[in-house]
Amino acid sequence: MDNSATTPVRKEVVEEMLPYMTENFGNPSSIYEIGKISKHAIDKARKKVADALGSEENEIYFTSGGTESDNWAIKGIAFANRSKGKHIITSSIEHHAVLHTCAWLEGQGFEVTYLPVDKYGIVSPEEVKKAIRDDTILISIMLANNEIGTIQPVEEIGKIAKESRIYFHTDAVQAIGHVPIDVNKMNIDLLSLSGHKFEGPKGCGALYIQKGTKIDTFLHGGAQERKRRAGTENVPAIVGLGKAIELATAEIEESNKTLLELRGRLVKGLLKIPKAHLNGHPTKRLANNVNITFEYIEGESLLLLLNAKGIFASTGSACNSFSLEPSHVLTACGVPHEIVHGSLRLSLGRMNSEQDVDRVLEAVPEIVQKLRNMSPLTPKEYRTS
Amino acid sequence: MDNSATTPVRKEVVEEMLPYMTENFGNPSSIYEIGKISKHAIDKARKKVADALGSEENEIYFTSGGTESDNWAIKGIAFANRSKGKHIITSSIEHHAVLHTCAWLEGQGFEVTYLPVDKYGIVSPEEVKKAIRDDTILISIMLANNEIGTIQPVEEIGKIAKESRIYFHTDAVQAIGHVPIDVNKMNIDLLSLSGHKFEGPKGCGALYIQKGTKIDTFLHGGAQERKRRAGTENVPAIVGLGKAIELATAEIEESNKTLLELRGRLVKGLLKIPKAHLNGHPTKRLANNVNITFEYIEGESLLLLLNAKGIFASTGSACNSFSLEPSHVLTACGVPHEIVHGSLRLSLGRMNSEQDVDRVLEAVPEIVQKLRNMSPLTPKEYRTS
Amino acid sequence: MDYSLKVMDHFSNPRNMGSIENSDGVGEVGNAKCGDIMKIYLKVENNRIADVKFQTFGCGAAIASSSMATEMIKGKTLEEAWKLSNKAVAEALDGLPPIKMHCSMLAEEAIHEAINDYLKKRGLETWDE
Ligand SMILES: Cc1ncc(COP(=O)(O)O)c(C=O)c1O
Ligand SMILES: Cc1ncc(COP(=O)(O)O)c(C=O)c1O
Ligand code: FES
Ligand code: FES
Repeated sequence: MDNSATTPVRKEVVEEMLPYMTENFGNPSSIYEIGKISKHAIDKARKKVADALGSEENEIYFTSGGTESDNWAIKGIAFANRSKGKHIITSSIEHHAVLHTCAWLEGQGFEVTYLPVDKYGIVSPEEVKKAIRDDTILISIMLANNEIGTIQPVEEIGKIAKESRIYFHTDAVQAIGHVPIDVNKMNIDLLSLSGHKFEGPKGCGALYIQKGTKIDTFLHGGAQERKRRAGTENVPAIVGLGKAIELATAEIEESNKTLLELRGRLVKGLLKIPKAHLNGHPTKRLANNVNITFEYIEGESLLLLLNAKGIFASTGSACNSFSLEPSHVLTACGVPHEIVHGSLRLSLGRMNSEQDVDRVLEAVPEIVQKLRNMSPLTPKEYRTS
Repeated sequence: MDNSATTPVRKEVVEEMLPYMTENFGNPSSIYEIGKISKHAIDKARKKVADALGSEENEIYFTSGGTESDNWAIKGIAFANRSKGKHIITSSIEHHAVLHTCAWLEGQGFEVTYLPVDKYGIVSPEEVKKAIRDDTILISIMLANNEIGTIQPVEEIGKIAKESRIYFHTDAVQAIGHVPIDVNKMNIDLLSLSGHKFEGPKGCGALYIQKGTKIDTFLHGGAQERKRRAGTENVPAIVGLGKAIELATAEIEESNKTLLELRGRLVKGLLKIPKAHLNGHPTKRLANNVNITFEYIEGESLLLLLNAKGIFASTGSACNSFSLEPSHVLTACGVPHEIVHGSLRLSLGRMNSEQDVDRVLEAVPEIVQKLRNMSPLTPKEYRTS
Repeated sequence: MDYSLKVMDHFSNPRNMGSIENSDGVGEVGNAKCGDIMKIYLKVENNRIADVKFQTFGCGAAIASSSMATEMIKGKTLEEAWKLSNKAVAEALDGLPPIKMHCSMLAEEAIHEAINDYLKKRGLETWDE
């Protein structure tokens, strides 16, 4: 249950990709034809991405993933509009691909406002408005958060950005296949997505750039992607991404219905454990996301015991991160330091069933209890031994 | 015969990649184990790349391709060493991934010297030495050129860079599998490579960064690649690249022997056509590269007629480029404008045989004659109708 | 390049290729964009184009445009031939890739040059674009 980290490539997607890796390559004498076949395959995939976002085809650029899309969007706008201003607005709960990019830009003389969020992890459009300065050139607020699943009021923020003639970028990496998107209705100028988050391939993503947007190239070189993103096209991956987004988008409604039921069951069951708290917003959240904190225990040990039972999950605990910093997202939501340690993220996928949920509901209370009995922080009344 | 543009993925390589796309993903309950399997697979691939370059494993970083590696190397060094200086030395025959990156940096206040080449396309180490200034922070000279195959005196240039304590980057995208590489012996600080040029997958490359090099991160975000290159790892592609470089490196000697014979036959045959000239150096060139100019004709029409006979090639003609500019490489070698138009690049691969060469030698003279008969530039003595 | 079947046909089997000795008008133009060259030879009888030949140093689109354009003006009056636009040539070829539209300009311009050359040789006033 860690589908927000990465998803397996869907069977139908692998099937679409394989010919572009093997057969079509096996016959060098037909390479010229392959050139055309590949070009058409890329165009078809581009159309599928455009359809999923409500954009034009020539507003879609393929990249190597969500990270590159975020880096390109933010650095590209920053450098191209430097003469207009040097101020960027983002939130404190963005993915590191946005936050670390902004931090690097600060080193290059840009100024960044990191907006706070409320206890549910929601950015207030009012705060966005207040943060706007004469020299603001970009607002970057994610569509849905990867840790707590909170969905932001992107349409309202987009409207504010539009009224102030400031570019608006949204990291939609976690939203594809869960939240219906219409870039025009939502006033989005730039949108990042990543294939492997919706059962597409790793190493392939896309950036939507609204026509007329003033943005620098990020990967300089050959004339690929209409001269805006260089590098030999990763044809099989692009084909796979197209297929995956088509399927994921077509199934949003149905999938959300199933996921909401599973999520409800999961949350209800887990909150029966004493001193357990739901992180993020109760309803404005991705249908597949559950994030719960159990007081007195530490997340990495929780994960390990769950793994032993074949359940894979994620945590915001400092012990489980390379930096030994607790989750910046939960911290921004005001979750106290000691409690962040005990957070557990479960993210449901298309393949999960009620049985899977029940298996988790059986395993977690036992494990939490075991760890609580071990912890010096646990008050007597929550110990069983 | 266009193996310098891209190669098909080798059978053995596809076989290594497939498990990481399909089976291993098919069983979500084993995802934790997969995590470990993937990590080991990446480490194994990293070792193979390091072995091919004579470097340490922890000096290899996986990227999305040659373009990203070039962009990272150059921008990363430039931004990280700005306080030391703002001058970069490169050559006028680099790939666009280097040249366009340098041009962009010029817009950011850096200064770039584009060294000339001699008529064979060779950069003189003496010229490099002369171009060095107090504020030079980077020298970037490619190992082998993608159009004319010229191999540069990289070891000498590396020595000069080292003596002057200037970082030295080389674009080795075309050299892998053709030129034996030892980054220490050659005094290379940064080296770019790209999987699909040696029968590995597209969308995956690597950058070698010598330990202790002061370089900025280019793709900011998660903590992947020891916090220096963010983005979810493209596991199947990385595995494929590792396998491909292992095979290509092991076979250099044998493969070059075969290729040199084929190349000799091809060049000898093509130069029998009157008013045909070999571009690049007669011997200091990639064993698989042939680049010949036929006066009075234009390259795109030559390619099309060759394609009709199942022979795929490439040209430096302006008509065949998106920019309608003739090859900057041939122009830098002093080939006159009209003559650049008639250039033909044939790049041999592991799958090419003597028969293939003979097929080319049969087709080309006829086609050249047909086009010469059509051209207003052809003098009477070279017409047959 | 994504060329139509018609382009490939006219490119592979060009019509009216060659030169005309003792022609009545010759036009030679160069392409500012890519540096290519086209030459048109006219034989004129009673103000009509009795015969036309071309020579082209250029890409597939340039050669196909030359072939198609000469086909289209053969037998036409000089006025009719003058009016042939590069767009009409491209359409007759079932379209050209956008980046190759300039190649069909070569044909239009070379025909204009050839007609004016004919007019000049006759001591007549040349025509304007
Ligand atoms: C919200 C968000 N943005 C960006 C990324 C980066 O995507 P990728 O790892 O595919 O580059 C991720 C995933 O890790 C994410 O969840
Ligand atoms: C010399 C050289 N450098 C860089 C590149 C860029 O590599 P890629 O297209 O894999 O990003 C290429 C290939 O196109 C090349 O030949
Ligand atoms: S106690 Fe070991 S990392 Fe926190
Ligand atoms: S004649 Fe040069 S592009 Fe067509």
